[in-house]
Amino acid sequence: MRIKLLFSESFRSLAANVSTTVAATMTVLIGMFLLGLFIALGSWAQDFGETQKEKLLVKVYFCTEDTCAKAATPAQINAVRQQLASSRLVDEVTFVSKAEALDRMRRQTPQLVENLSSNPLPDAFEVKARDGADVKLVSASLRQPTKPPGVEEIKDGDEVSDQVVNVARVLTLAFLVATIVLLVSSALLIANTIRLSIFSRRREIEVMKLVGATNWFVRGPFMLEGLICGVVGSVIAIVMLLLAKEAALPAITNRLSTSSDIQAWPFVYVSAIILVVGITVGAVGSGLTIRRFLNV
Amino acid sequence: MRIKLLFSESFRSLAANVSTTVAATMTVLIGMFLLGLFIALGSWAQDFGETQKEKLLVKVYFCTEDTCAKAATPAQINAVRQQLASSRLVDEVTFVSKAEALDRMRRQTPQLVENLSSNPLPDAFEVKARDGADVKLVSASLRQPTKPPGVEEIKDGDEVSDQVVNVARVLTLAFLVATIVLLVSSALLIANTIRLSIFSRRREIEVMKLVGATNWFVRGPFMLEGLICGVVGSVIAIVMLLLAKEAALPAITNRLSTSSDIQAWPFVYVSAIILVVGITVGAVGSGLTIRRFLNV
Amino acid sequence: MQESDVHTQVAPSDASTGANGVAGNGGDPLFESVEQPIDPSSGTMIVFERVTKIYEPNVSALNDVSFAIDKGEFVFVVGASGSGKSTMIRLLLKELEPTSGRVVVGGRDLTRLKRSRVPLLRRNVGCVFQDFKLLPNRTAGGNIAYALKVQGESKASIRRNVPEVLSLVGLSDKTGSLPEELSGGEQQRVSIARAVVNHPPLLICDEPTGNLDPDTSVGIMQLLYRINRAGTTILMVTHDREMVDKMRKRVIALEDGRLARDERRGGYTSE
Amino acid sequence: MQESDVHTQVAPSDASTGANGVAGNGGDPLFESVEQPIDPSSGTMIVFERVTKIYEPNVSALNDVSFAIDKGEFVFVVGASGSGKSTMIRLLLKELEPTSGRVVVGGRDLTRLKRSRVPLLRRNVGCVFQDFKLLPNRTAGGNIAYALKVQGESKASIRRNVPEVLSLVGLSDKTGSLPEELSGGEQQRVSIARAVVNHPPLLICDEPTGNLDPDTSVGIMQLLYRINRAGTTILMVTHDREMVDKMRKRVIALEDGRLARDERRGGYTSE
Ligand SMILES: Nc1ncnc2c1ncn2[C@@H]1O[C@H](COP(=O)(O)OP(=O)(O)OP(=O)(O)O)[C@@H](O)[C@H]1O
Ligand SMILES: Nc1ncnc2c1ncn2[C@@H]1O[C@H](COP(=O)(O)OP(=O)(O)OP(=O)(O)O)[C@@H](O)[C@H]1O
Ligand SMILES: [Mg+2]
Ligand SMILES: [Mg+2]
Repeated sequence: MRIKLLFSESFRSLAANVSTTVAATMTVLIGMFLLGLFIALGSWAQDFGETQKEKLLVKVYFCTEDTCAKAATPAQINAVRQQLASSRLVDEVTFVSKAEALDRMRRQTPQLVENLSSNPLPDAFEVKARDGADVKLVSASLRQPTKPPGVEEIKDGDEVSDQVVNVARVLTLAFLVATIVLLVSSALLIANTIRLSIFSRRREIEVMKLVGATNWFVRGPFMLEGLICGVVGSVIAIVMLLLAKEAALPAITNRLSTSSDIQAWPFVYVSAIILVVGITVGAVGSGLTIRRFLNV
Repeated sequence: MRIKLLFSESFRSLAANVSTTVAATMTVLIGMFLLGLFIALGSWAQDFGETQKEKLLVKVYFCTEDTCAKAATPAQINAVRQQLASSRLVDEVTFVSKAEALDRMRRQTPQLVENLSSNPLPDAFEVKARDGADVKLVSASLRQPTKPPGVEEIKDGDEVSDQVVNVARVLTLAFLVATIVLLVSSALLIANTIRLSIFSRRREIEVMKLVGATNWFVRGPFMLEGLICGVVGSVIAIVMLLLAKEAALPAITNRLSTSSDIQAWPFVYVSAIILVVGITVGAVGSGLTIRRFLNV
Repeated sequence: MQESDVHTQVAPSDASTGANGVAGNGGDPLFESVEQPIDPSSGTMIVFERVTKIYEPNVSALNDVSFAIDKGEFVFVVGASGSGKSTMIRLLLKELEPTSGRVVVGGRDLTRLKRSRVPLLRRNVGCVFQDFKLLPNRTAGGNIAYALKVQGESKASIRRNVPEVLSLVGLSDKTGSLPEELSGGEQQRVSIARAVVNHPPLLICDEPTGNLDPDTSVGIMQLLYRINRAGTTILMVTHDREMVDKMRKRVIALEDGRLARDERRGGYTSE
Repeated sequence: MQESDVHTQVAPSDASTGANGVAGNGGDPLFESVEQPIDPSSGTMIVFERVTKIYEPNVSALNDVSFAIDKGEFVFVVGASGSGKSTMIRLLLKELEPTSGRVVVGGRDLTRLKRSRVPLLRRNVGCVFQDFKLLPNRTAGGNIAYALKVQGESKASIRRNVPEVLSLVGLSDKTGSLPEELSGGEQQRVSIARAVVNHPPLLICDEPTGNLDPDTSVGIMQLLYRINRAGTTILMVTHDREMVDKMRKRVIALEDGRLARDERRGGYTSE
């Protein structure tokens, strides 16, 4: 079946079946809008959780040439590591070298890193307390009686209770589940609608077969139709999400004054997911459904 | 149209149109499942927010005969009120009398209150700090130099940052919006499916009209069909939610060890909402759709 | 095998009127059996008064057609393919509105008939449609039962009437078959059975024998003839030259939407 | 008005064969125009070999039917309503499988024809269906064009052939009408036009004139006759006694699913 014919047949059929076309497109639209909303919220919740967890960490920054007279020696660093490792209160110690720190920074705020001639960042330990409530004790034990040699600064974790971290964790989980449920639901709903709309045209398919159309000649336009519905529905959903984002996000971020560092996934990712899911379900849904009616 | 005939016609038609019946029921099922999920999550989030806000409150409990030698006098209570009201740090002071406190308790944990012969609860003030971070200062200022006379105990708010309260607030809002979006979406999706399924039977409706069926004779069975789909879909959704609840909730509550006092809406409420929405959209959706095809 | 049924049941001449449900009650009893939108006092059943029907945008299906049909008449409508015969029927059922002119059925002006009274009209006008218009999800018996249900017939009466009328058209053994499990002619006969089952005072048939072999056609024609003799007005569109020429009933001929001929005892073609 | 078209175009006798696309090319050119699942070397077009068709659970539609039809023959199939004629056609298109027995079309055993070859078979067998089977969302022209598109006909050829064949059946002015905007007879003629447009070597017609007035019927019959003379095998189910008796072609009669009669130059009823 030639491409041009395929397209002209599909559009002809879309126009001739406005009612079912609109229904299918609307289903894709709603499904994808919900899906997008929850991917965005879910990724935001996940990032919120990460940020909260981050806050529980005690950070030990070592001296550099810039900050103290001279940089911390490997021996000094090792001594601190041993002190921490021996503590009952400490769960985990991670060493973050200058280079790694710069890498992280480059990822988060590339524009800041661009203009640096050398790496001004210090080596550091990230110390995780065994219990969120002990964060203060961990940093205090390090400071007492004095800061160990070579350590420039010890930064406490914020005063964030375990509970908040747990809430964040549950939140992430909940949104993950919700997103998966929605993904499956949208797919089912769209497939369902397509099934219905093809079902209402089964006599037509029967006739096509009887005048000698091959399976692909019948199926092609239906799949393309499904694909077009999928694309159109997804694109409208993306536009609506974008509008919602522009309208709602400032309001929310204002309320969450301190958490502007919490990021949802970039909108392009979300859009891409929506588009791929919409298109796949549209085209594959049509393709599979119609198989059932092709055995005339 | 007699009731018995109405029912027999509806079931006949449901059986004869298995394909569209299943599709419509499944759409109701999915829509209502999502809706129920989000009502539950939303009400949970709202309660979480309330609890967090609650924690910001400093509570001043006055003496009773049981706790101190003698109960606090109205004058003593008034003195504390004035001290609080004059503080720059305080936003709002609410008096909770013994009686009110008992009322609250009765609502929250009726089984505890049942067996009480007298009211053991003290009068109290709930003090809201102007800034979440100042909670400690407020309570400290009350304790210094000593507890005011007549005050038995001053309970600090937990160490909960403003941010958490804000998060909770946004969360509540987000779930509210999500629930409304879902409510509208489900209604649209279900109506859409019913539209399609009736659309595929428009020839049938035309014929019914041509052999002399009145509008209601045609519409009745369709509406009952929609209603039945609505009920069946909703009930299955409720069962699935119940299963999800039984399976998932223990796991979540374990993680959130301290927050077992946070409650979602009672399941019966959620079920009722689901059922009402499902039935309404099912029956009304059919009824409205079919009007379009009745003007033969 | 069902053919023989038709013949044994329908053939036994017109003397047996009264022996079965359809042509049963003699005189003009068909009027009493249903609620009355059709005026029984008037002697005229159908009036077409300068009726013009133009399908938008520009297909003129009927053009200034006027005629009147008395109660109890048997009228053939003939005309070439596309000359407007089915359009005429759709006007009689108020499925369409005339572009201009007046259509009166049983004394009621259809153009002024309230929407809510249309079902009543249709229950009083039995119609055999050219494309049968059977409900695809109901069996032959179910289709006929539906026509009875819509006018509130009791279960008992349905259970009695349906098999009776099905055997009249020779389909006793097809009661439980869905339309798609029936042959073309069998579907047509179910449509006929449905039209006559509730004894309407006016029966309209749009080529009721187009899918029937000559023998079955004759059987059906005899059935219709008996029903007519029992008082039912019959308007029948047909292409069957032989039948029209033999019956010598009134013939209305359409040509390109115009009334070309209206003869008391006419043939298929004008002589 | 379209009637006159038919007559002026179809009536001018059989001498004019070659003047138009359908009956055009003389000899047996229809075979060359399409891909070939039908074996041209064999002299036999259709073979029914002890074919029995039982619709589940227990309707015996065809019962041990055997016959053979040579290429180029014109065969009438007659029989009462429900005698199995349409079932026979559905077997020929492999829309159904026989319960037992063998159906051969153009040298191919249909029971063993691969599923993927079925479309090729159907493109080589033009069929006028009893219930027309037009695509409801396509215009008259679009329906005919679809039959050409499925076999990869070029746009140019479609644009040439569709108006030509529509004018052959007298529907030049209905090209843009949807099936529901056509009268019964007009739909039937569109179905005929679709069946003949791609010059199939075998043409099957299930009551092609059931909804047509006698004059238009004669026009269509002349068209079919011309097509047959140009080499196309034609199998035609009909209830038109007059036509069968006049044409004196081969007649196959079915009775309750059994082959009752197979006469070389037969009439509608056995003599
Ligand atoms: N819905 C419609 N829209 C436009 N034109 C229509 C419509 N229905 C019918 N027509 C046209 O009106 C004319 C008369 O149609 P009608 O069905 O009344 O013919 P008829 O006499 O019943 O013919 P037949 O014997 O073929 O059934 C035809 O030319 C037809 O194409
Ligand atoms: N799908 C089916 N299921 C069951 N029985 C069927 C089915 N299709 C046809 N029949 C039965 O098979 C018999 C033959 O049907 P067929 O359509 O072949 O008859 P026909 O000769 O074409 O009759 P007509 O002249 O009325 O069109 C009929 O009795 C019919 O009821
Ligand atoms: Mg007609
Ligand atoms: Mg048939």
